[in-house]
Amino acid sequence: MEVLYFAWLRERTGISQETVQPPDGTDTVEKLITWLKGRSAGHAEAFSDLDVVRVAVNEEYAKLDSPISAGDEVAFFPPVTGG
Amino acid sequence: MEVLYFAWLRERTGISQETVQPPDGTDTVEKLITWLKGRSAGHAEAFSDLDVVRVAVNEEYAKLDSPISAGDEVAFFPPVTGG
Amino acid sequence: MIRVQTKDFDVGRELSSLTEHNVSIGGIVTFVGTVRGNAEGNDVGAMTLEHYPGMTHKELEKIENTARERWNLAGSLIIHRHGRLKPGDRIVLVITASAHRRDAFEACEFLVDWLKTKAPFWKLEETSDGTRWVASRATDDAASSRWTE
Amino acid sequence: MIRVQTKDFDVGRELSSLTEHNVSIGGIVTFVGTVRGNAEGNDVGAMTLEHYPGMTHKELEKIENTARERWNLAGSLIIHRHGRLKPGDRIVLVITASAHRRDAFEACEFLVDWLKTKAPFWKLEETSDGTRWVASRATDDAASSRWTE
Repeated sequence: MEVLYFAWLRERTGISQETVQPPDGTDTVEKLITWLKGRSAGHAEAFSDLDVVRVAVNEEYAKLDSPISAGDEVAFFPPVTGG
Repeated sequence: MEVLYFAWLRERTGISQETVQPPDGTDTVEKLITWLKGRSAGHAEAFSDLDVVRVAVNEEYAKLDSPISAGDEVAFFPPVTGG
Repeated sequence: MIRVQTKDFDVGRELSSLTEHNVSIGGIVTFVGTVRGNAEGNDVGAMTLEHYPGMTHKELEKIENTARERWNLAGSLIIHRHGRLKPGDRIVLVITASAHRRDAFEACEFLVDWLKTKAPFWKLEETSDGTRWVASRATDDAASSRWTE
Repeated sequence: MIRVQTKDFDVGRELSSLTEHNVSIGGIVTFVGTVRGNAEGNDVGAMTLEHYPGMTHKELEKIENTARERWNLAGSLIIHRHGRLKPGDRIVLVITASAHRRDAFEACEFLVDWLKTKAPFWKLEETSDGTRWVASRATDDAASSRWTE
Protein backbone atom coordinates (compact mmCIF):
# COMPACT_ATOMS: atom_id res chain seq x y z
CA MET A 1 0.00 0.00 0.00
CA GLU A 2 1.29 3.44 -0.95
CA VAL A 3 0.71 6.27 1.53
CA LEU A 4 1.17 9.90 0.44
CA TYR A 5 1.40 13.01 2.61
CA PHE A 6 0.94 16.60 1.49
CA ALA A 7 1.50 20.08 2.98
CA TRP A 8 1.94 20.05 6.77
CA LEU A 9 1.19 16.33 7.00
CA ARG A 10 4.27 15.80 4.84
CA GLU A 11 6.27 18.13 7.06
CA ARG A 12 5.13 16.50 10.31
CA THR A 13 5.71 12.93 9.16
CA GLY A 14 8.88 13.99 7.36
CA ILE A 15 7.77 11.78 4.46
CA SER A 16 6.10 12.52 1.14
CA GLN A 17 5.45 8.89 0.20
CA GLU A 18 5.98 5.53 1.90
CA THR A 19 5.20 1.93 1.00
CA VAL A 20 3.62 0.21 3.99
CA GLN A 21 2.30 -3.24 4.86
CA PRO A 22 -0.19 -2.79 7.67
CA PRO A 23 -1.37 -5.95 9.47
CA ASP A 24 -4.31 -8.01 8.21
CA GLY A 25 -7.64 -6.49 9.18
CA THR A 26 -6.51 -2.92 8.39
CA ASP A 27 -9.47 -2.54 6.06
CA THR A 28 -10.61 1.06 6.59
CA VAL A 29 -8.95 4.47 6.45
CA GLU A 30 -9.55 4.87 10.17
CA LYS A 31 -7.75 1.62 11.02
CA LEU A 32 -4.88 2.61 8.76
CA ILE A 33 -4.52 5.93 10.58
CA THR A 34 -4.47 4.19 13.96
CA TRP A 35 -1.68 1.93 12.73
CA LEU A 36 0.26 4.79 11.04
CA LYS A 37 0.24 6.83 14.30
CA GLY A 38 2.42 4.13 15.87
CA ARG A 39 5.15 4.50 13.27
CA SER A 40 6.76 7.68 14.64
CA ALA A 41 6.16 10.67 16.86
CA GLY A 42 5.80 12.71 13.67
CA HIS A 43 3.05 10.41 12.38
CA ALA A 44 1.26 10.66 15.72
CA GLU A 45 1.45 14.44 15.60
CA ALA A 46 0.29 14.59 11.96
CA PHE A 47 -2.86 12.65 12.85
CA SER A 48 -3.50 14.29 16.24
CA ASP A 49 -6.53 16.27 14.97
CA LEU A 50 -8.48 14.40 12.31
CA ASP A 51 -10.87 17.36 11.85
CA VAL A 52 -8.18 19.02 9.73
CA VAL A 53 -7.09 15.91 7.82
CA ARG A 54 -8.60 14.93 4.48
CA VAL A 55 -8.04 11.62 2.70
CA ALA A 56 -8.17 10.30 -0.86
CA VAL A 57 -8.10 6.62 -1.82
CA ASN A 58 -6.83 5.97 -5.34
CA GLU A 59 -7.08 9.70 -6.08
CA GLU A 60 -10.74 9.97 -5.07
CA TYR A 61 -11.98 11.74 -1.94
CA ALA A 62 -12.72 9.21 0.83
CA LYS A 63 -13.85 9.17 4.46
CA LEU A 64 -12.63 7.63 7.69
CA ASP A 65 -14.83 4.58 7.21
CA SER A 66 -13.96 4.11 3.52
CA PRO A 67 -12.62 0.62 2.72
CA ILE A 68 -8.98 0.12 1.73
CA SER A 69 -7.01 -2.88 0.58
CA ALA A 70 -3.49 -3.88 -0.44
CA GLY A 71 -2.37 -2.06 -3.57
CA ASP A 72 -4.38 1.08 -2.83
CA GLU A 73 -2.88 4.55 -2.90
CA VAL A 74 -3.98 6.46 0.20
CA ALA A 75 -3.21 10.18 0.42
CA PHE A 76 -3.52 12.40 3.50
CA PHE A 77 -3.63 16.19 3.32
CA PRO A 78 -5.17 19.28 4.95
CA PRO A 79 -8.35 20.93 3.67
CA VAL A 80 -7.47 22.37 0.27
CA THR A 81 -6.58 26.05 -0.22
CA GLY A 82 -6.07 26.47 -3.96
CA GLY A 83 -7.74 28.83 -6.37
CA MET B 1 -35.70 73.56 -27.14
CA GLU B 2 -33.67 70.79 -28.78
CA VAL B 3 -35.44 67.49 -29.46
CA LEU B 4 -33.42 64.36 -30.30
CA TYR B 5 -34.65 61.04 -31.69
CA PHE B 6 -32.82 57.73 -31.65
CA ALA B 7 -33.22 54.28 -33.23
CA TRP B 8 -36.71 53.69 -34.70
CA LEU B 9 -38.00 57.02 -33.33
CA ARG B 10 -35.41 58.68 -35.55
CA GLU B 11 -36.49 56.53 -38.49
CA ARG B 12 -40.22 57.21 -38.00
CA THR B 13 -39.89 60.96 -37.54
CA GLY B 14 -37.19 61.09 -40.23
CA ILE B 15 -35.27 63.46 -37.97
CA SER B 16 -32.33 62.96 -35.62
CA GLN B 17 -32.49 66.42 -34.05
CA GLU B 18 -34.78 69.43 -34.37
CA THR B 19 -35.02 72.82 -32.69
CA VAL B 20 -38.61 73.50 -31.70
CA GLN B 21 -40.58 76.28 -30.03
CA PRO B 22 -43.69 74.71 -28.53
CA PRO B 23 -46.43 77.08 -27.32
CA ASP B 24 -46.39 78.54 -23.84
CA GLY B 25 -47.67 76.11 -21.24
CA THR B 26 -45.80 73.14 -22.76
CA ASP B 27 -44.18 72.47 -19.41
CA THR B 28 -44.07 68.68 -19.18
CA VAL B 29 -42.71 65.88 -21.36
CA GLU B 30 -46.26 64.65 -21.91
CA LYS B 31 -47.44 68.03 -23.20
CA LEU B 32 -44.41 68.23 -25.49
CA ILE B 33 -45.24 64.82 -26.96
CA THR B 34 -48.85 65.85 -27.59
CA TRP B 35 -47.61 68.91 -29.45
CA LEU B 36 -44.88 67.01 -31.36
CA LYS B 37 -47.46 64.45 -32.62
CA GLY B 38 -49.08 67.27 -34.59
CA ARG B 39 -45.92 68.06 -36.51
CA SER B 40 -46.10 65.20 -39.03
CA ALA B 41 -47.59 61.76 -39.65
CA GLY B 42 -44.14 60.36 -38.81
CA HIS B 43 -44.13 62.09 -35.45
CA ALA B 44 -47.63 60.78 -34.71
CA GLU B 45 -46.51 57.25 -35.58
CA ALA B 46 -43.32 57.51 -33.51
CA PHE B 47 -45.35 58.40 -30.42
CA SER B 48 -48.28 56.06 -31.06
CA ASP B 49 -47.28 53.66 -28.24
CA LEU B 50 -45.67 55.46 -25.31
CA ASP B 51 -45.05 52.14 -23.50
CA VAL B 52 -42.06 51.63 -25.77
CA VAL B 53 -40.76 55.21 -25.68
CA ARG B 54 -38.21 56.41 -23.15
CA VAL B 55 -37.22 60.02 -22.56
CA ALA B 56 -34.22 61.91 -21.20
CA VAL B 57 -34.18 65.60 -20.30
CA ASN B 58 -30.75 67.20 -20.42
CA GLU B 59 -29.17 63.73 -20.70
CA GLU B 60 -30.88 62.37 -17.57
CA TYR B 61 -33.69 59.82 -17.61
CA ALA B 62 -37.08 61.48 -17.17
CA LYS B 63 -40.78 60.59 -17.11
CA LEU B 64 -43.95 61.74 -18.84
CA ASP B 65 -44.73 64.18 -16.05
CA SER B 66 -41.18 65.53 -15.77
CA PRO B 67 -40.98 69.34 -16.13
CA ILE B 68 -39.34 70.90 -19.18
CA SER B 69 -38.54 74.46 -20.17
CA ALA B 70 -37.02 76.46 -22.99
CA GLY B 71 -33.37 75.61 -23.54
CA ASP B 72 -33.76 71.97 -22.45
CA GLU B 73 -32.48 69.05 -24.53
CA VAL B 74 -35.20 66.41 -24.70
CA ALA B 75 -34.33 63.01 -26.21
CA PHE B 76 -36.77 60.26 -27.21
CA PHE B 77 -35.68 56.65 -27.77
CA PRO B 78 -36.80 53.03 -27.36
CA PRO B 79 -35.89 50.93 -24.31
CA VAL B 80 -32.14 50.40 -24.49
CA THR B 81 -30.58 47.22 -25.89
CA GLY B 82 -26.83 47.61 -25.43
CA GLY B 83 -24.35 45.38 -23.66
CA MET C 1 -12.98 53.99 -15.95
CA ILE C 2 -15.32 54.34 -18.90
CA ARG C 3 -14.55 54.25 -22.60
CA VAL C 4 -17.03 54.47 -25.48
CA GLN C 5 -15.41 53.79 -28.83
CA THR C 6 -15.84 52.26 -32.27
CA LYS C 7 -12.57 50.36 -32.28
CA ASP C 8 -11.96 46.93 -30.76
CA PHE C 9 -10.21 46.40 -27.41
CA ASP C 10 -7.48 44.00 -26.26
CA VAL C 11 -8.79 42.17 -23.16
CA GLY C 12 -5.36 41.00 -21.96
CA ARG C 13 -3.88 44.48 -22.24
CA GLU C 14 -6.83 46.11 -20.44
CA LEU C 15 -6.61 43.53 -17.65
CA SER C 16 -2.90 44.17 -17.19
CA SER C 17 -3.10 47.94 -17.19
CA LEU C 18 -6.01 47.93 -14.71
CA THR C 19 -4.49 45.50 -12.22
CA GLU C 20 -0.70 45.41 -12.46
CA HIS C 21 1.30 46.74 -9.51
CA ASN C 22 -1.76 46.50 -7.25
CA VAL C 23 -0.99 43.63 -4.86
CA SER C 24 -4.18 44.22 -2.83
CA ILE C 25 -6.10 42.46 -5.64
CA GLY C 26 -6.96 38.78 -5.18
CA GLY C 27 -9.69 38.27 -7.79
CA ILE C 28 -10.47 39.82 -11.17
CA VAL C 29 -13.72 39.14 -13.01
CA THR C 30 -14.11 40.01 -16.68
CA PHE C 31 -17.18 40.00 -18.88
CA VAL C 32 -16.93 40.17 -22.67
CA GLY C 33 -20.15 40.49 -24.65
CA THR C 34 -19.98 39.40 -28.29
CA VAL C 35 -22.23 39.57 -31.36
CA ARG C 36 -24.04 36.28 -31.85
CA GLY C 37 -24.51 34.93 -35.35
CA ASN C 38 -28.18 34.26 -34.87
CA ALA C 39 -31.17 35.81 -33.12
CA GLU C 40 -34.64 34.33 -32.80
CA GLY C 41 -33.91 31.82 -35.53
CA ASN C 42 -32.51 34.30 -38.06
CA ASP C 43 -28.89 34.48 -39.13
CA VAL C 44 -27.41 37.83 -38.26
CA GLY C 45 -25.04 39.21 -40.87
CA ALA C 46 -24.09 42.31 -38.92
CA MET C 47 -25.34 44.67 -36.26
CA THR C 48 -25.10 48.43 -35.82
CA LEU C 49 -24.98 49.91 -32.35
CA GLU C 50 -26.38 53.44 -32.18
CA HIS C 51 -25.96 55.46 -29.00
CA TYR C 52 -26.69 58.87 -27.47
CA PRO C 53 -23.20 60.35 -27.21
CA GLY C 54 -24.01 63.10 -24.72
CA MET C 55 -25.64 60.71 -22.30
CA THR C 56 -23.76 57.43 -22.69
CA HIS C 57 -20.59 58.30 -20.86
CA LYS C 58 -22.46 59.96 -17.97
CA GLU C 59 -24.84 57.04 -17.59
CA LEU C 60 -22.02 54.47 -17.59
CA GLU C 61 -20.16 56.53 -15.00
CA LYS C 62 -23.22 56.59 -12.76
CA ILE C 63 -23.52 52.81 -13.00
CA GLU C 64 -19.82 52.37 -12.26
CA ASN C 65 -20.03 54.74 -9.27
CA THR C 66 -22.99 52.80 -7.89
CA ALA C 67 -20.99 49.56 -8.11
CA ARG C 68 -18.02 51.14 -6.39
CA GLU C 69 -20.22 52.32 -3.55
CA ARG C 70 -21.82 48.91 -3.09
CA TRP C 71 -18.76 46.69 -3.41
CA ASN C 72 -15.17 46.93 -2.29
CA LEU C 73 -13.38 47.29 -5.62
CA ALA C 74 -9.71 47.98 -6.27
CA GLY C 75 -10.41 48.75 -9.92
CA SER C 76 -13.13 48.72 -12.56
CA LEU C 77 -13.40 49.34 -16.28
CA ILE C 78 -16.24 49.49 -18.78
CA ILE C 79 -15.59 49.70 -22.52
CA HIS C 80 -18.60 49.80 -24.83
CA ARG C 81 -18.30 49.88 -28.59
CA HIS C 82 -20.69 51.47 -31.08
CA GLY C 83 -20.92 51.35 -34.86
CA ARG C 84 -21.23 48.35 -37.18
CA LEU C 85 -20.10 44.96 -35.83
CA LYS C 86 -20.02 41.43 -37.20
CA PRO C 87 -20.87 38.10 -35.53
CA GLY C 88 -18.06 37.16 -33.15
CA ASP C 89 -16.99 40.79 -32.65
CA ARG C 90 -16.62 42.06 -29.10
CA ILE C 91 -19.25 44.63 -28.04
CA VAL C 92 -18.57 45.32 -24.39
CA LEU C 93 -15.89 44.70 -21.77
CA VAL C 94 -16.47 44.94 -18.02
CA ILE C 95 -13.63 44.29 -15.56
CA THR C 96 -13.90 44.37 -11.77
CA ALA C 97 -10.96 43.74 -9.43
CA SER C 98 -11.16 43.23 -5.69
CA ALA C 99 -9.32 41.76 -2.72
CA HIS C 100 -12.01 39.07 -2.56
CA ARG C 101 -13.65 37.26 -5.44
CA ARG C 102 -17.23 37.65 -4.25
CA ASP C 103 -17.10 41.44 -4.58
CA ALA C 104 -15.60 41.15 -8.05
CA PHE C 105 -18.22 38.63 -9.25
CA GLU C 106 -21.22 40.49 -7.87
CA ALA C 107 -20.04 43.91 -9.04
CA CYS C 108 -19.28 42.62 -12.56
CA GLU C 109 -22.69 40.99 -12.93
CA PHE C 110 -24.37 44.11 -11.54
CA LEU C 111 -22.53 46.33 -14.04
CA VAL C 112 -23.51 44.13 -16.99
CA ASP C 113 -27.15 43.89 -15.88
CA TRP C 114 -27.39 47.63 -15.37
CA LEU C 115 -25.67 48.71 -18.54
CA LYS C 116 -28.07 46.48 -20.46
CA THR C 117 -31.04 48.37 -19.01
CA LYS C 118 -29.62 51.88 -18.47
CA ALA C 119 -26.91 52.66 -21.03
CA PRO C 120 -28.44 54.41 -24.08
CA PHE C 121 -27.44 52.00 -26.85
CA TRP C 122 -29.70 50.46 -29.49
CA LYS C 123 -28.95 47.47 -31.70
CA LEU C 124 -30.02 47.33 -35.33
CA GLU C 125 -29.67 43.77 -36.65
CA GLU C 126 -29.16 42.92 -40.31
CA THR C 127 -30.71 39.52 -41.02
CA SER C 128 -31.70 37.70 -44.20
CA ASP C 129 -35.22 39.10 -43.59
CA GLY C 130 -33.95 42.69 -43.56
CA THR C 131 -33.03 44.99 -40.71
CA ARG C 132 -34.79 45.20 -37.36
CA TRP C 133 -34.29 47.08 -34.12
CA VAL C 134 -33.68 44.61 -31.33
CA ALA C 135 -36.47 44.76 -28.76
CA SER C 136 -35.52 45.10 -25.12
CA ARG C 137 -35.79 41.90 -23.18
CA ALA C 138 -38.02 41.45 -20.18
CA THR C 139 -35.30 39.17 -18.78
CA ASP C 140 -32.87 42.08 -18.82
CA ASP C 141 -35.26 44.25 -16.84
CA ALA C 142 -35.73 41.40 -14.38
CA ALA C 143 -31.96 40.89 -14.12
CA SER C 144 -31.47 44.56 -13.41
CA SER C 145 -34.23 44.74 -10.82
CA ARG C 146 -32.60 41.90 -8.84
CA TRP C 147 -30.15 44.49 -7.55
CA THR C 148 -32.75 46.79 -6.06
CA GLU C 149 -34.68 44.14 -4.13
CA MET D 1 -10.33 22.05 -20.82
CA ILE D 2 -7.99 21.69 -17.88
CA ARG D 3 -4.34 22.68 -17.57
CA VAL D 4 -2.12 22.40 -14.48
CA GLN D 5 1.23 24.09 -14.95
CA THR D 6 4.01 26.07 -13.29
CA LYS D 7 4.27 28.69 -16.03
CA ASP D 8 2.13 31.80 -16.38
CA PHE D 9 -0.76 32.11 -18.84
CA ASP D 10 -1.83 34.83 -21.27
CA VAL D 11 -5.48 35.67 -20.56
CA GLY D 12 -6.11 37.38 -23.90
CA ARG D 13 -4.66 34.49 -25.88
CA GLU D 14 -6.63 31.90 -23.89
CA LEU D 15 -9.85 33.88 -24.39
CA SER D 16 -9.29 34.09 -28.13
CA SER D 17 -8.41 30.45 -28.64
CA LEU D 18 -11.40 29.29 -26.58
CA THR D 19 -13.99 31.48 -28.26
CA GLU D 20 -12.94 32.53 -31.75
CA HIS D 21 -14.93 31.22 -34.69
CA ASN D 22 -17.83 30.29 -32.40
CA VAL D 23 -20.62 32.75 -33.23
CA SER D 24 -23.09 31.02 -30.90
CA ILE D 25 -21.31 32.74 -27.98
CA GLY D 26 -22.85 35.94 -26.60
CA GLY D 27 -21.13 36.24 -23.23
CA ILE D 28 -17.75 35.23 -21.85
CA VAL D 29 -16.91 35.43 -18.14
CA THR D 30 -13.33 35.19 -16.92
CA PHE D 31 -11.96 34.88 -13.42
CA VAL D 32 -8.29 35.48 -12.65
CA GLY D 33 -7.05 34.75 -9.13
CA THR D 34 -3.87 36.53 -8.08
CA VAL D 35 -1.45 36.38 -5.15
CA ARG D 36 -2.19 39.16 -2.67
CA GLY D 37 0.68 40.97 -1.01
CA ASN D 38 -0.77 40.67 2.46
CA ALA D 39 -2.71 38.11 4.48
CA GLU D 40 -4.14 38.60 7.96
CA GLY D 41 -2.04 41.68 8.50
CA ASN D 42 1.27 40.16 7.41
CA ASP D 43 3.13 41.08 4.27
CA VAL D 44 3.46 38.07 1.98
CA GLY D 45 6.82 37.85 0.22
CA ALA D 46 5.96 34.78 -1.82
CA MET D 47 3.74 31.73 -1.84
CA THR D 48 4.31 28.14 -2.88
CA LEU D 49 1.42 26.09 -4.23
CA GLU D 50 1.82 22.37 -3.64
CA HIS D 51 -0.58 19.95 -5.27
CA TYR D 52 -1.36 16.23 -5.66
CA PRO D 53 -0.44 15.63 -9.28
CA GLY D 54 -2.29 12.33 -9.70
CA MET D 55 -5.53 13.76 -8.40
CA THR D 56 -5.55 17.41 -9.44
CA HIS D 57 -6.36 17.00 -13.11
CA LYS D 58 -9.07 14.42 -12.45
CA GLU D 59 -10.70 16.53 -9.76
CA LEU D 60 -10.71 19.67 -11.93
CA GLU D 61 -12.22 17.68 -14.79
CA LYS D 62 -15.00 16.44 -12.52
CA ILE D 63 -15.77 20.00 -11.47
CA GLU D 64 -15.75 21.19 -15.08
CA ASN D 65 -18.02 18.34 -16.16
CA THR D 66 -20.47 19.19 -13.38
CA ALA D 67 -20.62 22.80 -14.59
CA ARG D 68 -21.17 21.71 -18.18
CA GLU D 69 -24.06 19.50 -17.10
CA ARG D 70 -25.69 22.26 -15.06
CA TRP D 71 -25.24 25.20 -17.44
CA ASN D 72 -25.43 25.63 -21.19
CA LEU D 73 -21.79 26.35 -22.05
CA ALA D 74 -20.18 26.71 -25.45
CA GLY D 75 -16.71 26.51 -23.92
CA SER D 76 -14.85 26.36 -20.63
CA LEU D 77 -11.24 26.42 -19.47
CA ILE D 78 -9.49 26.06 -16.12
CA ILE D 79 -5.77 26.74 -15.76
CA HIS D 80 -4.24 26.33 -12.28
CA ARG D 81 -0.60 27.04 -11.55
CA HIS D 82 1.59 25.42 -8.91
CA GLY D 83 5.08 26.18 -7.60
CA ARG D 84 6.44 29.39 -6.12
CA LEU D 85 4.59 32.64 -6.92
CA LYS D 86 5.04 36.28 -5.93
CA PRO D 87 2.43 38.92 -4.99
CA GLY D 88 0.60 40.05 -8.12
CA ASP D 89 1.26 36.77 -9.94
CA ARG D 90 -1.68 34.98 -11.53
CA ILE D 91 -2.66 31.69 -9.82
CA VAL D 92 -5.76 30.50 -11.60
CA LEU D 93 -7.78 31.25 -14.72
CA VAL D 94 -11.38 30.18 -15.26
CA ILE D 95 -13.23 31.02 -18.48
CA THR D 96 -16.84 30.17 -19.31
CA ALA D 97 -18.53 31.04 -22.59
CA SER D 98 -22.22 30.76 -23.35
CA ALA D 99 -24.96 32.07 -25.61
CA HIS D 100 -26.39 33.93 -22.62
CA ARG D 101 -24.49 35.80 -19.95
CA ARG D 102 -26.34 34.33 -16.96
CA ASP D 103 -25.05 30.82 -17.71
CA ALA D 104 -21.52 32.11 -18.11
CA PHE D 105 -21.60 34.08 -14.84
CA GLU D 106 -23.12 31.32 -12.75
CA ALA D 107 -20.90 28.58 -14.17
CA CYS D 108 -17.74 30.66 -13.66
CA GLU D 109 -18.56 31.46 -10.06
CA PHE D 110 -19.47 27.80 -9.44
CA LEU D 111 -16.16 26.61 -10.90
CA VAL D 112 -14.14 29.02 -8.76
CA ASP D 113 -16.07 28.15 -5.59
CA TRP D 114 -15.69 24.44 -6.20
CA LEU D 115 -12.05 24.41 -7.15
CA LYS D 116 -11.33 26.33 -3.94
CA THR D 117 -12.89 23.52 -1.90
CA LYS D 118 -12.20 20.43 -4.06
CA ALA D 119 -8.99 20.84 -6.06
CA PRO D 120 -6.03 19.39 -4.10
CA PHE D 121 -3.80 22.47 -3.81
CA TRP D 122 -2.20 23.86 -0.67
CA LYS D 123 -0.68 27.30 -0.21
CA LEU D 124 2.46 27.87 1.85
CA GLU D 125 2.91 31.60 2.54
CA GLU D 126 6.27 33.22 3.24
CA THR D 127 5.76 36.20 5.54
CA SER D 128 8.06 38.30 7.69
CA ASP D 129 7.03 35.98 10.58
CA GLY D 130 8.19 32.86 8.69
CA THR D 131 6.27 30.37 6.60
CA ARG D 132 2.78 29.11 7.29
CA TRP D 133 0.30 26.84 5.57
CA VAL D 134 -2.80 28.80 4.68
CA ALA D 135 -5.82 27.48 6.58
CA SER D 136 -8.95 26.69 4.62
CA ARG D 137 -11.63 29.31 4.94
CA ALA D 138 -15.08 28.64 6.31
CA THR D 139 -16.35 31.19 3.77
CA ASP D 140 -15.04 29.03 0.93
CA ASP D 141 -16.92 26.00 2.24
CA ALA D 142 -20.05 28.14 2.56
CA ALA D 143 -19.55 29.48 -0.98
CA SER D 144 -19.21 25.98 -2.34
CA SER D 145 -22.23 24.65 -0.46
CA ARG D 146 -24.42 27.37 -2.02
CA TRP D 147 -24.46 25.27 -5.17
CA THR D 148 -25.91 22.18 -3.53
CA GLU D 149 -28.79 23.87 -1.72
